[in-house]
Amino acid sequence: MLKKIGLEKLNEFVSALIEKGTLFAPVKGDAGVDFQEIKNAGDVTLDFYNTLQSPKCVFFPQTDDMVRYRLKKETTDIEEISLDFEPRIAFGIRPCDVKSFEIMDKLFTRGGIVDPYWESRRKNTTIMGYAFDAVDPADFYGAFGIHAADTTGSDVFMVKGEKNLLLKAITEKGEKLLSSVDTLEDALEEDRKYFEERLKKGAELETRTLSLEGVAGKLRDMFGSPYWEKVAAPCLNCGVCTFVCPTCHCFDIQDETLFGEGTRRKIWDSCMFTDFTLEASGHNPRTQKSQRLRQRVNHKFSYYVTNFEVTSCVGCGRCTRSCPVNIDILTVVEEAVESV
Amino acid sequence: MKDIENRLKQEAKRLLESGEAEVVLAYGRGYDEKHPMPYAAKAVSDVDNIVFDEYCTFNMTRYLTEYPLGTKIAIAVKSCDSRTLIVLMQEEKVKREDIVILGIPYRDMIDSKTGKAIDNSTACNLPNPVLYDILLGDEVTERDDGSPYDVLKELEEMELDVRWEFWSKEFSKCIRCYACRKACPMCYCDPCFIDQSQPRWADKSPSLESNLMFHLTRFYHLAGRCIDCGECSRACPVDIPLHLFHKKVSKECEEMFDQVSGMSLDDKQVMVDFKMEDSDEILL
Amino acid sequence: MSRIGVFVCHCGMNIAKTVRIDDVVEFAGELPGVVVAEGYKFMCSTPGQELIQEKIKECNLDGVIVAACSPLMHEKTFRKVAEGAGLNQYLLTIVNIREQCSWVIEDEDEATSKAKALINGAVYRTHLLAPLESRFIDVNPEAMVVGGGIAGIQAALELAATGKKVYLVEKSPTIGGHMAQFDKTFPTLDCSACILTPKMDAVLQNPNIDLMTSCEVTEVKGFVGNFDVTVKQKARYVDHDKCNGCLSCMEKCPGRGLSEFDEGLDKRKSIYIPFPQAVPQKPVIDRETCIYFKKGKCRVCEQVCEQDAIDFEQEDTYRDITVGAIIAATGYGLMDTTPLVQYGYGKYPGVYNALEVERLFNSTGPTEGKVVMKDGKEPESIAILHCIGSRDTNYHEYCSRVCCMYALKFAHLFKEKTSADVYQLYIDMRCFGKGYEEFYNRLLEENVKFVRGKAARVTDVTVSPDEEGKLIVEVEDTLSSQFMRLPVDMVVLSPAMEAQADAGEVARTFNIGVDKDNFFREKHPKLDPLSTTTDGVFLAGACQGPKDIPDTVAQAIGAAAEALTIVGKEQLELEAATVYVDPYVCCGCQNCVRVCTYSAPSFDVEKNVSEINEALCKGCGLCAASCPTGAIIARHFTNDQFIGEMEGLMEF
Amino acid sequence: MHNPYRPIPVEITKIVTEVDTNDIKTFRLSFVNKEDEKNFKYIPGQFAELSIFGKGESPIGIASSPTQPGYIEFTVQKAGVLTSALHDLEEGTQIGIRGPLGNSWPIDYLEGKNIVIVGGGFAFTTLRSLVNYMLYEDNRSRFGNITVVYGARTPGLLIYKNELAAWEERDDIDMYVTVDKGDETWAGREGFVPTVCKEVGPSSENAVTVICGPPIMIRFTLPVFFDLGFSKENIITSLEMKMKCGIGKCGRCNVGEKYICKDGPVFSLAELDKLTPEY
Amino acid sequence: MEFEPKILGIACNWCTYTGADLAGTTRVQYPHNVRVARVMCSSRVNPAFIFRAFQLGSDGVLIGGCEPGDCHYSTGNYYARRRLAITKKILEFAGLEPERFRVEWISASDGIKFAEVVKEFTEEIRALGPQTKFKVKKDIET
Repeated sequence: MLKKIGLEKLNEFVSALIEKGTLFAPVKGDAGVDFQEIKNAGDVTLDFYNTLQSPKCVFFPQTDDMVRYRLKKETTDIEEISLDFEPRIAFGIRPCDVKSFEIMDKLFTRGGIVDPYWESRRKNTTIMGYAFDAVDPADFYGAFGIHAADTTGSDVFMVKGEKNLLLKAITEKGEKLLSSVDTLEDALEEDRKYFEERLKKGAELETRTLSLEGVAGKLRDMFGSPYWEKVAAPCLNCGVCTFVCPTCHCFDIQDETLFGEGTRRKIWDSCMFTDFTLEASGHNPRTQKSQRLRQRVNHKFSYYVTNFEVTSCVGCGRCTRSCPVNIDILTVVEEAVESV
Repeated sequence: MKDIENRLKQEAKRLLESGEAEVVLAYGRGYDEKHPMPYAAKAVSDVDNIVFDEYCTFNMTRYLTEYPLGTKIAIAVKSCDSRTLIVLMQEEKVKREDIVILGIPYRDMIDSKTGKAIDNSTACNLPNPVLYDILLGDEVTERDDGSPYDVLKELEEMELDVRWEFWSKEFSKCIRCYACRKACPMCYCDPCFIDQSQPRWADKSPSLESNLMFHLTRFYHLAGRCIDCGECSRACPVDIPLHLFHKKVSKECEEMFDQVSGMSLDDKQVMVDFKMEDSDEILL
Repeated sequence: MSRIGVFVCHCGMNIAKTVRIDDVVEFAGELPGVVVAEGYKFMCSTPGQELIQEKIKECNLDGVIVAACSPLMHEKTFRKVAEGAGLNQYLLTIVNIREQCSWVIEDEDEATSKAKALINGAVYRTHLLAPLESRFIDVNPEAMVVGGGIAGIQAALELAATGKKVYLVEKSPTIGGHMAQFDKTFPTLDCSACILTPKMDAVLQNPNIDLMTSCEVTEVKGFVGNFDVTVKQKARYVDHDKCNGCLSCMEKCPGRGLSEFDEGLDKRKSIYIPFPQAVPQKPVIDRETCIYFKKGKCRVCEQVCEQDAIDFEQEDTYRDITVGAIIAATGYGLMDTTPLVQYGYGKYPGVYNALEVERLFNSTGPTEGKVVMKDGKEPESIAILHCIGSRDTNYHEYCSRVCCMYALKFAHLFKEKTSADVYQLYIDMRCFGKGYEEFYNRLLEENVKFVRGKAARVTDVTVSPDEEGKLIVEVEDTLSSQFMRLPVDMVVLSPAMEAQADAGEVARTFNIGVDKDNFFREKHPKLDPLSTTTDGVFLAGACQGPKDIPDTVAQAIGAAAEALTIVGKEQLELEAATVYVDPYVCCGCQNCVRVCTYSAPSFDVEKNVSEINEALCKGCGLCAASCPTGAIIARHFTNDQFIGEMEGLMEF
Repeated sequence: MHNPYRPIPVEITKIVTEVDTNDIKTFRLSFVNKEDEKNFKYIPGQFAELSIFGKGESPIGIASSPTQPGYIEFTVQKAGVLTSALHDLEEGTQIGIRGPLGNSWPIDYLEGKNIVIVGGGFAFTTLRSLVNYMLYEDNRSRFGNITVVYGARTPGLLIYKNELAAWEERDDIDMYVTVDKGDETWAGREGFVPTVCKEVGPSSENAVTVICGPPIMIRFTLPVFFDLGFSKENIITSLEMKMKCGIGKCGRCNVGEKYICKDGPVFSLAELDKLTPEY
Repeated sequence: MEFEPKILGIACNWCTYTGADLAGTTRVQYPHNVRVARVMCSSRVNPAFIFRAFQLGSDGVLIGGCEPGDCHYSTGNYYARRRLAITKKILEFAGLEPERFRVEWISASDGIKFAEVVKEFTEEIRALGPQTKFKVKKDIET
């Protein structure tokens, strides 16, 4: 099913989507474009190359409340946050980000215990992928076989033309969504042609790349290498890279209380922070920034591969672009592998 | 600029060869031309990797405190960076005799993220380093483009509530990645107060209030120490203009205590010092 | 602490009249962790105290809150109560619902709700309290007095009288100080030497006093109870162990130097005792003027000394002494009036300063007690100028306190010894001491001319024949608004008493503070005038500020008593609520080291962390607030406890 | 949907202060809902997250044995925020528990073998679980000889004193309880755990040793067992690591490919050798 | 209901707290709105305490210390003066009414001044209305 809507009617369409469920879409802010829950259709933008932060917040918000509690003298009143989330729509997701959801699924929903917060939101969400037609020097999604107009994993895939936004239902879920919105028109043959062309063009766009062959093993082998100290030297040990990353998933659980009332919440954490592995005894197995940088790289390019047979990176380039000192994870991995 | 790069390499080579320095903190190549990186040359063979261009904005003094006291370090500094050195020396985090200061008399730096020039609205932008052993070029003599506090005018003139709107919007954006504090050469505390659990000064989850607690306290900790290099704002992924707040605090310190941070090795940090004749009016 | 008892005092009707006790008790009983809440008429009474103790035991309390009067009133009482019931005294919190509530708020609702908020704050805080243990250190029973003037002499004698060993350290070759230079003392006019010399002798004779002349303290380490003091014994070139004080060396010595004791008005030998009654009666060689030292030849003294006591090879030696307490009695310096060119000191031979005049009056002085000028003539007219460099914002803002009185004394002595006209040029007469006003009144009748006005200038430029050969003192008499020119033969300046020139350095050695005039700073100007911010270091005499002899002596006795409170004990209890450093959290910024008045924190460069010498810590918490990471934990006032308390205070 | 983050309500039914320094207590917990008890099936060596709202959670090894129905026990040392709060609680208070979590002592592997248990100080808790499990009458025959070497710095720091005494009475277990330094009340053995292990000298023949204790004790004990001929496969220990979620999601206890909370905490030395050295 | 300000007072043990006691013993009446926490010295006050107090919902924060020169610990209040001054500037630049934060030197003998300051400050805060800018918005409204 291929539908279309005139760009001038985008607001109308977005309004219709808001009716269908909680809508997450790109919004332009001071520092760039980012995903937000949309209240006003007019906030949504499709004029962006990449978002600052990844759309992982749709399923895994930075702060995820689990239980609210009120401490009483003898007892504690507890109110669990319901897992029955409203249907959600993730709008304008880059193909590489779509891929990240699948990667994260492996951790959160496989291997025994399921994380219900991720799983429930994931089940309830319709993903509307969005094609791109340019490449940033920091990007390297090509290394993972993803391209700028890859429809894999999307429920609906969108291509923006000069006048229209074209929408193709990829899955049943997508079809259901598109057919329920009556502001859409059926696409014409020329639209279909344009759509296909764009997919093709997307596939032809070249990013930086890297052969993943043997990377996991090599990284594992060079665990003790002095390379890590060298490559981590400029690292500031801030957490930007992990926070903007679509596949970083480390979190903390905190009880935040005020005046006897509080919330137990999952909060994003970062393996780049000193206190991440600090134990109550004062012992810290990772005191050096080289150890922490190594952990981040290895977790993505080695350990994850061992456990889930997929690299936990989609080459979106966010960490590289956001890094205050321009550390580029691709270069780090490349040079690591070369150094073996 | 190429001259500076060449002289930087030349001096780095000389210092490493002679053993006057064990490390040269300068700039190196990044993943593309517009994105150089901080670089620590430790051997003569590393010197070739050194670059200098208008994107080498990093305040390399940030890395000084990572080396054990007594390490002989040569460091490339631009104007504000040299002021950082002075503060670090005042605070005895580095010793003057351990540092060879390679001053860079150049200031047309460009923020590679925004493509905008770094000027007195984003940094202190003195033309020349305040303290150096070797100046890699001629002193910059031209241009005097006003006070680094000029940029505050608009904020200062805002109605209180409007200013609150401004800052509350800015601080709401913070994702607590701590790039600001980690990029800051003065924020060498490890752990930071915000990481403490007893007490937990602010919730770990970002919110306007917890972010406010973090940032305001950090502004206070930097009072009289911030040297206006602007690294915090450049590091911030969500573009909070933290440097403006720092500038304001510096301005107030200057007005109240008549001292500009990082200008003289003889100064004491204003917040760990006092004068009996400080006026009570500063409290009004 | 999770088993908290809250005890609410009625204080008769003092609290109960506006704070609804039952309400408050009920409220407290509902708070988390509170297992018992009770009201009682007088918590501080014996039955009240017993009630608390019973409940502590019965309910196994691990925290107690007493809501009653100000903690400044009864905190100690209730701490004892807690301790008596086996609960650590620091697990007690006092809530002040009397001075803070019932006595200042009329409205019952308001007073009651504030009482509740305060109690809630205390409950939050008490949850986070930790037991603290008092610690003790052994005390060295010996004491040191630095400075051998009247203050030091008196303090040393007092301490020695209690049986304590005292080291009396004096930098010059004799004790006696300025007082030994004086002729008479006001207002009673008794002879200074007559009252001082016996004391000096008593020092020498006292077996408990180790007299160390020509000595200086160079370093003080350690802390109250155990100061490690390094004293430099300056080379005297005379072995005092061998010298028997025959002074034949002095007779034969061809060298001459200016007598310090006579304020340079006379000469002394190069091997000398400063004055005839000096203690000890053993000479020293003044290296500067000694002919042997200057020219390499002479050694006459060596030849005449039968005791073989002369030792030209002698060097400075150092001695380490441990004492429990130190009294600083380093005295004052007289302001150099040369820079005040308008008064012509140093320019006109007829201008004298006060100490020089003291020597003129003295029978052992350069003129053997005759008031004659440098030209040998007796002055016919004398002007005594008050407030030279004191009460003068250009020099010293403070009043030098003693000048009015000695000026009166001088006037009296001039009148007694000469027939000169004597003028007093004063701003205000400050005669506040016992018998002082009476002395002033007596002088008013001795035909002394009082001119209320500060002398503007002393000059020898004459304008009329009667001024010829005289010094002219220009002054405006502010009572008559008349400008006067007083032709006199002699001008006596009353320069300000100043802090010793090396006071700043000495203060640093002893780690005590100085005020803006460089006098040593007392701990509290009213309530702790003899202590300093360094525990165990006390002040006596003019090193703390201008002072006359009676005040100095009184202070010296007081300082001795203060010192005795330390060296009189075997052990000292240290402040329990001190700070400590969590080394895992310390970032090595050294802010604590920089701010502490008491030098309690020090920095360990190796470990890159600060450490606290808890014996020096007073628990003010300044460093804790200066610590950016929160590594400094102020016991009993931790960040955690304070933030908790704030949360409780603000909850309702 | 099952929510693994949801704490199950339990009540503290008994608190025993184990040591004379008062900072180690054993908490006996009973499930508030019988249903939960049925679902809480654990094996010695597993742990659970104890939860107090407002204070957070803390992973603690289970000290009781599944052969002791009706309750579960945790021995907790006062250290952080949660454990301090727990120490302040009284019998009758309700708290939460999440688990059982992690792998366990490899019961199947241990079956039919001689077992040497070596414990030091407070780290004896999950070993106690294992001992009680093996001593349980239906289970005892599944295992060979059981030797226990347990030591603490002082007599006052030995935990489970009554139980130790009861085990001493039995003839189907060899007990060697030791202290580094005794006091006037102490009539037992003195000496460090590694020394005692050497003295006891258990045969490595068909034997597995299970070791838990402070790092220093482990460091000196391992060579003793190597000398006795124990292979790395037959030396088993339990790791501690900063854990948060307990279910292998939050990334904190990640060591190489493994999550200590999910793939551990129990590892043989042979398995540890394969881990990246980051624990 | 009329707005009743909730004000946090922090008083140093030696001067201001004693001064407040004196206000009590002489029965000077003043508003109930200031809730005083005692510290040993005004220099113990970490500016982060002030930020936190406003987060906790204080409508105003009043700090009392010894007169300069009278500090029991000799120099504590000189440090406090600088720190609290900069704290106030930070609050103001962030957009909080600087009037909500006040530092006063109140000696132990100045019960009257304590009462006057509390009175004046309470009225000022009352006029400013509730402080909502820094106050933590709670998840559950009770």
